[in-house]
This record gives sequence, C-alpha cells and structure tokens, in this order.
Amino acid sequence: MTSLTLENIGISFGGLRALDGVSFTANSGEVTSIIGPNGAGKTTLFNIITGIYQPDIGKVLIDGTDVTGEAPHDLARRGMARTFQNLQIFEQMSALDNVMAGRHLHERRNVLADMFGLPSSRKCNRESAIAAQAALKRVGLGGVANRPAGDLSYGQLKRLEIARALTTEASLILFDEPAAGCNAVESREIDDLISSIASDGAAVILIEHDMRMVMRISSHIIVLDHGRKIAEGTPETVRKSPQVVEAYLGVHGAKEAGAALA
Amino acid sequence: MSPVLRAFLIISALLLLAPLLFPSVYYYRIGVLVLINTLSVTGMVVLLGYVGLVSLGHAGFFAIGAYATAVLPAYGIPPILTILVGAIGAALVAAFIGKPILRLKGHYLAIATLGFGMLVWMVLSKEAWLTGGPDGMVVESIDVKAPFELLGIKIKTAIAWYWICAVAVVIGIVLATNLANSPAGRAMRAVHESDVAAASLGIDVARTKLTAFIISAVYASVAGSLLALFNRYVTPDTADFLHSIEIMTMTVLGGASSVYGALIGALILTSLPQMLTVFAEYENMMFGAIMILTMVLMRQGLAPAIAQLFSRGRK
Amino acid sequence: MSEFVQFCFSGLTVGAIYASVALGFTLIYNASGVINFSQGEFVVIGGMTTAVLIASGVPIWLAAPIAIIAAVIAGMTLYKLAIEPARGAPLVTLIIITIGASIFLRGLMQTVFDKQIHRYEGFSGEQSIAIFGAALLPQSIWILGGSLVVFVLLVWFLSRTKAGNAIRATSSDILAAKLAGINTNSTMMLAFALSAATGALAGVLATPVTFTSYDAGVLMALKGFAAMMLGGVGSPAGALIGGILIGLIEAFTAGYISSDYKDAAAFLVIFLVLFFMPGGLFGMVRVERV
Amino acid sequence: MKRFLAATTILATLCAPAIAEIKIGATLAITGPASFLGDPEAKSLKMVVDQVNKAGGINGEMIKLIIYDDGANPNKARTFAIRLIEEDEVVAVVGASTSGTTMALIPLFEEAEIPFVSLGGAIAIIDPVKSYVFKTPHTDRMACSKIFEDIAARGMKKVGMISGTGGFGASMRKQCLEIATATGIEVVADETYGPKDADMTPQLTNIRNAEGIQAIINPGFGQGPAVVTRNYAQLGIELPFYQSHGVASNSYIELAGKASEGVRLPATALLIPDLMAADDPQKEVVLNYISSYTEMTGEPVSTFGGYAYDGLRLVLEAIRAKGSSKPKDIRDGLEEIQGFAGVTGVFNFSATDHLGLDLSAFRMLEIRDGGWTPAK
Repeated sequence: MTSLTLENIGISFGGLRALDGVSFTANSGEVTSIIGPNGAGKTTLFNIITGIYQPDIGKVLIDGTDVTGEAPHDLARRGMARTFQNLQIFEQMSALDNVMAGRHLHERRNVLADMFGLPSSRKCNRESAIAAQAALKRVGLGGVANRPAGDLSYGQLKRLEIARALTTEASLILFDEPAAGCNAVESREIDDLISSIASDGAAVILIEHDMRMVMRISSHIIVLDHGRKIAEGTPETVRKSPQVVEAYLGVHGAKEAGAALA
Repeated sequence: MSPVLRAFLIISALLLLAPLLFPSVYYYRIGVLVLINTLSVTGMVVLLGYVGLVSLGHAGFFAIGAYATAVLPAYGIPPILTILVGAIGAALVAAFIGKPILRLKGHYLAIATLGFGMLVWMVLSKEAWLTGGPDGMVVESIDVKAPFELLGIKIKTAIAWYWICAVAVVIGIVLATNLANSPAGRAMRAVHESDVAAASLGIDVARTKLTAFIISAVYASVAGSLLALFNRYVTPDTADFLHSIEIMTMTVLGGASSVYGALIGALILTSLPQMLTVFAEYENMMFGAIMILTMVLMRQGLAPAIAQLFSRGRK
Repeated sequence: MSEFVQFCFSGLTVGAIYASVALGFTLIYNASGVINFSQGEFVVIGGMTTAVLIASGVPIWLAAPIAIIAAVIAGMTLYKLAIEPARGAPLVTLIIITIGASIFLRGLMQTVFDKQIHRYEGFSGEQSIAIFGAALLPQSIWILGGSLVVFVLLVWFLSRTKAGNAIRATSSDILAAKLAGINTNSTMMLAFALSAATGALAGVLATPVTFTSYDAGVLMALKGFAAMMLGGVGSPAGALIGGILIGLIEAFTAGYISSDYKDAAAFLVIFLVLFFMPGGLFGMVRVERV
Repeated sequence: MKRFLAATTILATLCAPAIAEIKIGATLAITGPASFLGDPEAKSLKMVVDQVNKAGGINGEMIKLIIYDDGANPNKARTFAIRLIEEDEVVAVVGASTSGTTMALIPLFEEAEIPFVSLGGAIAIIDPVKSYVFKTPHTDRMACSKIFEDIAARGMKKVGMISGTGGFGASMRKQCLEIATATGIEVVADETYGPKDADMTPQLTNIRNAEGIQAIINPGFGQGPAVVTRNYAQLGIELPFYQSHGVASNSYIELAGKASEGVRLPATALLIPDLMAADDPQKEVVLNYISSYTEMTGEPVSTFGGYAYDGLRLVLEAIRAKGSSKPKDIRDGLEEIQGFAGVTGVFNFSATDHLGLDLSAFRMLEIRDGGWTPAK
C-alpha cells in the first residue's frame, strides 16, 4: 500500500505564484487525476512531486514520510516513476534499451563487473532484457524492441515512456498527458493500460486533457486553476461542480463542456 | 555476434595485420603512438560519447600517469607498478575534483576541466625538485623485450612496445565496449540523452557522471604511463592544454559514439602530421583545413561515416 | 600604497585586454551559441597587420583600420566556409571546427607574415605617467578606454538596434527568429564580422604593451575564454568584469603572494566562483523545461 | 596486399636515394613556444647547405638536409629523430632547439650511434660527456658565471632575479642561484613570469623594493625579457640590469626600444662584428654569416641561428677532415676539431669536452645608443 500526500504546496517563479496551498492524497490502486486549464500549474506540481523543483512551502509525504526536497533519483528509489509531457526519450538507444534503463534500480550496480563482463553483470543484463521485453509487450511495442527509439512514431514513443516507467515496478506512477497527440484508438489503449496499472496496486497520478479518458478511469480528481485547487472529489462530484466547469473552460466553453462531460 | 566480440575481433585483426605495412622501426613508433592515443581517446569516448561530458583537461590525467611512472621509481616503486599507482592516483584526483565540477554544464564544465589541466601543468613545470621542471625528467627504462624472449622471440624494442600497447588497447576497447552494453553503460547513455528522465528512473546522475569521469581519467593515466615508459622521458608538455585539445579532437574527429572512432581518430591525427611534413611551412594550414573539412562533411565523426558507407555498400 | 596602485594598473591593463577578447567571444556566443576558439587569432591579425604596415611606413591611423578590415574579412570567411555549412552540428563538432580554424589561421599568419615578435610605439608615446607613486603607461589608458567603448557599443548594439535584437532573437530560438522573418544567416555573419573587429581592435590597442607574434592567439583565447566563464557566458557585463578581475587577480597574486602561481590563482578563483555560482558572476542557469 | 604494395612503392619512390649524397637531419622547434629559437636555426641550416652545395659540396658529394618541426615537444622530437635515423638514414643530426627535447633524444642517438649536435643550452647535455652528443651553445652556467663575474667586479653584493618559466629561464635561474651562492652574492628577490605574459610590473615592483638590492638579472628568451625591460623603464628603475644571452639579438633592442639603454648581457662576437680586431679569427666567419643571413631572410641575426650555423659547419668540417661521411667517422672527426672559428666562438673539442668553448668566447656587452658595445 502506497500513498502520496501533498500538504499545502506553494511555489513562485520570479514573483509569479505558480502553485498556492495545494493539498491532496493519492492512494494505491486508484487513479488520481489532476486537471485544469493550461498554465494551471499541473506540470509544475509534477516537478515538485518528483523532486525536480523544490516547493517554497509545503510538504510531500510518501506513506507518511516527509520526502520534500529529495533528489529525483532518491524518490525513484522510494518507488516513484513518471512519464513526461515533452517526451524524454533516449533517442539514440533502441526501444529495448530505453526500457531496460528503467530496470536500473533492480540491477546490481558494479561498474567493474560491468567493464570486465563478469557473469553477474551479464546475468543482470539478461534479466533486465526479459523484464523490458515484457513491459514492451504490455504496451504493444513488442515488435519494435530493437529499433532505435528515434525512429518510432509519436504514439509509440508515448507508450515507450509508459513501458519504461512500468518496468521500474514503481508503486507510485505519474503520467503527464500520456495520451496527448494520440488518436482515438491509441488513446483507448492507453486508457486501459493505465487502469490496469492502477488495478495492479500502484498509485497512479494522471495529468490529462482528454476529459473522456479522465472521467472514465479516475477514481479521484483534483482541479487546479491558477495554481490553486478549486475542486476535488470523484468524477461525479467534479463533473457537477459549475465552478469547475466555468473556471476550467470559461463561460463560452461551458456548453461544449456539458456535452463532453455528459 | 555480440558487439563486444565484434569489437574484439575487428580491432585485434587490424592490430595484427597493421605491422605488414610497417617497413621500419619508425612505423612501429608511429604505431605505438597511435595505440597510446587510442587508449586515452577510448577513455574520452566513455566520457564524451557515453555520458556526453566535455573535458578540456584530460592531458592533466595523462600527465599524472606519466609523472607517476617517472617519479615513483626513485621512491622504490617498480616501474610496472607505477602504472597502477598512477591510475589509482588519477582516479582519486578525478573523484576529488569531479564532485564539484561535474555539476557544471557545457562550457562551464569545459573551462573547469581546462583549469584543472592548467593547474597540473603548472605544478609539473614549477616544482622542479620533483619533476625536473619545464625541461622534464628521465624515466627509468624497463626491459620490454624480456617477456618476448621468455617465449623465445627475438624482437626490437619498438616492436615489443607495439605488441604491448596493442594488447593494452584491445583490453581497453573490450572493457569500454562491455561497459557500453552493461547496466552501468546504459545508465551513462541514459544520462547523456536526458538527465531528468534518467533521474526519474533512479539513476544517480551525478554519480554516473563521476564514474565515467573517473574511468576516463584512468584510461588517460595508463596511456600517460605507457608513453613515459616508451619515451623514457617526460616533460610538462604531456599536461599541456594543446594536448587536451588533441585528445578531444581525436575523439570528435573519429566519432565519439564508438570505440572504433577512438582508433580512427587517433590514427588520423597521429599520422597526419607525419605525412604533412612535406608541406613544410604550410603544414599547420593543411592540418587546420583538414580538421575543418572533416568536421563539416562528417559531423558525427569518421567512424559513423565509414560505417554508413559500409552499410550502404552492403545494400 | 604606491605598490597597491601599481598592481592595480598592471591588473587593469592586462585585464582590459582579456575583457576585449571575452567581449568578442560573447558576441559570437550570443548569436550562435558557439564558443569561437579562433577569437585569439583575430586579435593577432589586428596586431600583426598593424605592426607590419607600420614597419613599412603606413601611419597608424591608416594601418589600424586596414588591420580591422582584414580581421573582419577573416571572420566572415570563417563563418561562410566553416560555420555556416556545419549549422546544426553538435556543439563539440562546432568547437573542433573553430579549433581547426585557429590552427589554420595561425598557419596562414606564419606564412603571410613571419615568426618574429612584433610591436610598435604606443599611440601617445612611451613616457609613463606617475599617479600616487605608481607608473602608468599612456597605452594602458588606450587599452582600458578601448575595452570600455567596445563594451558600451556592444550593449547598445545588442539592446537598442534592430540587428542586435536579431542577434539576441537568433540565439534564444533560431526557428522562432526565422519565422519572425529574421535572416539568421546574415545575422550570424554580422556577429562574426563584429566579433572579429572587436578582437582586431583589441590587438591594435594591446600590441604596444603585449607584443604580438603569429602564435600569440592561443593564450589570448584561453584567457578571454576564462574571463567570459568567470563573468557568465553571454553577458557583456560579465565579460568585462570577468576579464578585469582575472587581470587583477594575476597582478595581485604576482605582487603579494608568488609570481610562480599567479595563473593558478586565477583558475582557483574561477573554480570557487563556479562552485557557488555555476553560471558565473553574471550568468543565468537556465531552468530546463520538462 | 595490394594496398601494402602500393604503399611500399610510394615509399620507395619517396625514399629513393640520389647518388653521392650526404644526408644530414635536423629536428627543430620551428613553430610553437620555442619558434624564436627554431626559426632562425632552420634558416641558418638551409643557408649553409645552399652555400656548400653551390660550392660543389663536401668531398665531391652534395649535402641533403632534412628538417622536421617538432614544436619543442619532446614526444614529437623523438618521433622525428627515429624517422631521421630509420627512414631518412641520416649520418648526423643537428638540433633539438631546446634542452628538454635534446635530453629526450640523447638515448636514441647514443643507441643508434649517430652524431648529434645539440643547440640546447643546458649543461647536462654534455656533462657527463656522451659519446655521440655534442653541443654548440654556451651553457647557461657559463652565462651565469659571466654575469656574476661582472657583478662581482662592480663590487655589488645583492641582486634580484626575474626569470621566465620556460625551460631556458628555469634552467638558467637554477644555475645562477648556484653560482650566486658560490660567489657569495645574495639573491634578495627571486621572481618569475610566464613566457607570454604582458606585464611584469608587479614582480619588478617587488624586486625594486627588496632591501639593499644593487642589480637585476633577467634569464629568459623571446618576448618576455623585452617586456621586462620596458616595465623596468616604465617603473623608472635605475639599477644595473643584466639580460642573458637568450636575447642577444638586435630584435631585442628593437622590441625593448630606448628602455634597453645600459642593459648588459653576455653575448658572442656575432653582435659586434665591427668592433672585432682585424686579426680576430672569428671576424670573417661572423661577417659572412651576418651578410648572408640578412640577405637571405631580411631579418636580423640572432645568437640561436649562429648555434645552428656552427653546428652544421662543424659536422661538415668533420666529414671533410675525415674524408668520410660514416657516422662513426663524423663523431671521431668532431672530437678532433681544434681551433675552428665559428660565429659563437672558437671550438676546441676533445674526448672530454664536447662543447669546445670556454668563457673567452663570451663577451660582456652593453647597449649604448641602440647598439652593442663592449662593457667596461
């Protein structure tokens, strides 16, 4: 059981308040989504959770332990993984190698053994390859394992990042717009994937613009606007909050939103 | 075939066959210099090619190895052992300075490493009581023919050196290739391409960079020790800024992404000046022009360009 | 007191030369993101050409502009033949190209001129001026003034002129600059030309003090590069302050501590500054967007 | 295999020996930090070869000169030395411009038994004597002796030194410190500067302020001493000022300008051809060298070019005297040379002396009215 708790997170950039008093909890086995208009501070929030930014105030807790300000790789060691809104793919490496890199924490790390090609290092490599293959299959990229990542399509890269995060076996996974730029079919596949990851027991946090997707798979939604949390609850609650609809889509968009959210 | 086996076979074959083209000891000397350079460049491939860090001060590590070999025998350490001591010394120095300076990025890292190389150079030229000052010092020679005579082979010194360095290079390249395809090497390449993504996977970026920095320092140091033993003389030139640039240039010209690039870069830049002597005073101009032209036409370096040529040929 | 002032004069003179070189670096860096390691050769082209012309009877007011024009031509040719065709290449590749260019230019000067050391008389004579018991050469004032003027012109140019704005736009986002209708190629060519002119001017002013020879550029580039890094890449103020600081550190170390390790002291200070300010004194560390 | 054959054919054509040719090699610092030495040296060597070949060669054979530019880098110098020995098959080698490169090459020539006439200054080159190694420049120790002799003669007891950090300056600084101790003169200030530094006023300020200082010595070559001299004038220092033989050239006076007035330095006859006695054995050689060198290059002569000029002429003299161009004979011939007038001095080699010069070849000169005069 893993839970992530944010307490009163706030951060400013050059006097501009990017986040202000944001608190929530995400639990394992659930998909917690963060939604809000562009510039609401969603990705900034992700960067604080994953240790890239330091919050000015507030705390990040994993299972009750204060992890605020820990380095990203230490947070990963605590079982956190993420994908990126602007893809962060290792383009010169093969798809398989990309995912194998995700096995880092499961590998025995001894650089001398690696250089001398000792059996322990090779065994490690084999095991990582098997795990990575499995993860690639799970996201439907089993066929392109040996292609250079740079040759893959955008949709494939999105899934590659998911596979890479998956293969860390993290208990807390953050997805930053995993379906952005994907077509309906791909979107659907990613949906199912994320649901299944959550039902496998991980705590999933999701940023997504595709409302259909958010409403379908989230158990819990947090709505941000201008750096503040303006609503929180089940999809039902959020959907019904007129304040959210207005803040999120503006008055003009409200009608369309009604249609989309219906 | 695994990349390691392939590298081992190709490089060994090249090094075994090369002497067929050597009509005299002079060619063996060039061969040895190419090999010693290949060794330091291989270290640079790990640093620049794997983790993507620029160092303009690697001659500093090269000189640490060279001077360890020159100075230590006077303190009772046998010359062969000085290679190891030098390598450990270089690794410690790299670990010590790497911690603060590897946080720097791009050009800032370049100036910090450059400063390190300059400092080594200064110490070597000013502390004459230990290093002989700017005019350098004599290195105790070792009998490289002995192991061959043990096998019943009579051989000239320079030729013996060629085979010793060839073995060193093959080992160096195999180790570096092993690394490339291992967990640690994958972490390095991941850091190279995106350090945020690497960190998100639990890779300690600073540590990974430091590891590569130390490995490359050890390569340079061993190469330095070999050169000192081979030349039987060292001067602070080994730590010169221009030598650092030379190592860097060989790496980039050959193609930083592969160990083959190390060999090609070292081969070209070591033998080119020998061929250009016919141009007398135009030598420098030719050299500069060739450098520019190669980099403009082959941005990724020679090795990838050659590989492309081969694969196109196969198709 | 008189010692202190003397060390200051020494540091300021030498520092101003480093600063001028660093300003040349800054200009090209701002336009293209490239550190041009052949910047030192522009300085030498300026000094050498002037020296050779003066030696053959050309007056300084004519020799200096000719020298600067020669450097500008070299700078533009360098851009056209070596940098432009390699646009978009990895940064290290570009660095190696500029290093190749520096070797080439050195070879060229060695054949066009000679390997002798050259100098000419200072513009306002050689009689030193006594200030607070210390002696200052009039040429030092020329050098200091020159670097200040270059600095002011550079700041003005980058922030107030259309071409300067184009340079800044090109550096921050080349694609956006292109979309905004900026001819990025001619903008960069302009940056190389101006940078060469800056370097050559430094050479013209400094040669009576520093002397010059075909291979003097290496050290110039090294110090100028160090100055720019100390000040912070891309910042004209950083280049100016960085250069002068390095000059002062060298002079004071030589004067008060040990002349053996004056260059070491400069690098130690750079280490320290970068340790606490990884972007140099005036530089910014860019926050990566992920 | 085909490539191998092609390569050997090319090499064979390149290396095809012409008939009756004496091959002499040189590896010099023509570019790089010591190009100040190597450049005039290379020009002087070419000039000798031209002159000798025009006059019909030596013993009826033409001289072929092979020069490489080692940039004062010992690693490169070694490569070129091996190339000269193995590929070019030279019978003798002149050069290595600096002491550092020379020291790196000595074992090679000793092993190959090829006579090697070094142009480096350090005393370690010929002390202890090595079978195949000779040198033509005065040692830096001799220069220091000469300077301190002069200082002692003027009754001065306390001096300051400012030395270049290059090989030349560092080595000479060490010798001078030793000689100072030996002659009972105290060095009260000991400063250094980098070879390309632009301003040495801080160091000179410290020297000027040293307690009881009576004279300043500046070992170094290249532009450094000229900068030091200008700074010395800028600061208005009026102490007696000694330079080394490293700047014994008119270009020093040109670079240092009026500031060089009154500077003393130990130098060879090369600088004062007109002041030499008519019966001076060196007079003709010196005048010849000066006129042909300036005519060929348009540059003023320097001591360094003179070293190379002497070096090659000594080798040729040995060949002529022995009637053979076998390396062993050249070596023996060199050792037998007596009373050979060169531009640097009159050489008398022996089995125990591979320099062949004594202090008498050094003259203490003073710069007066922009020219050289014997110091009084």
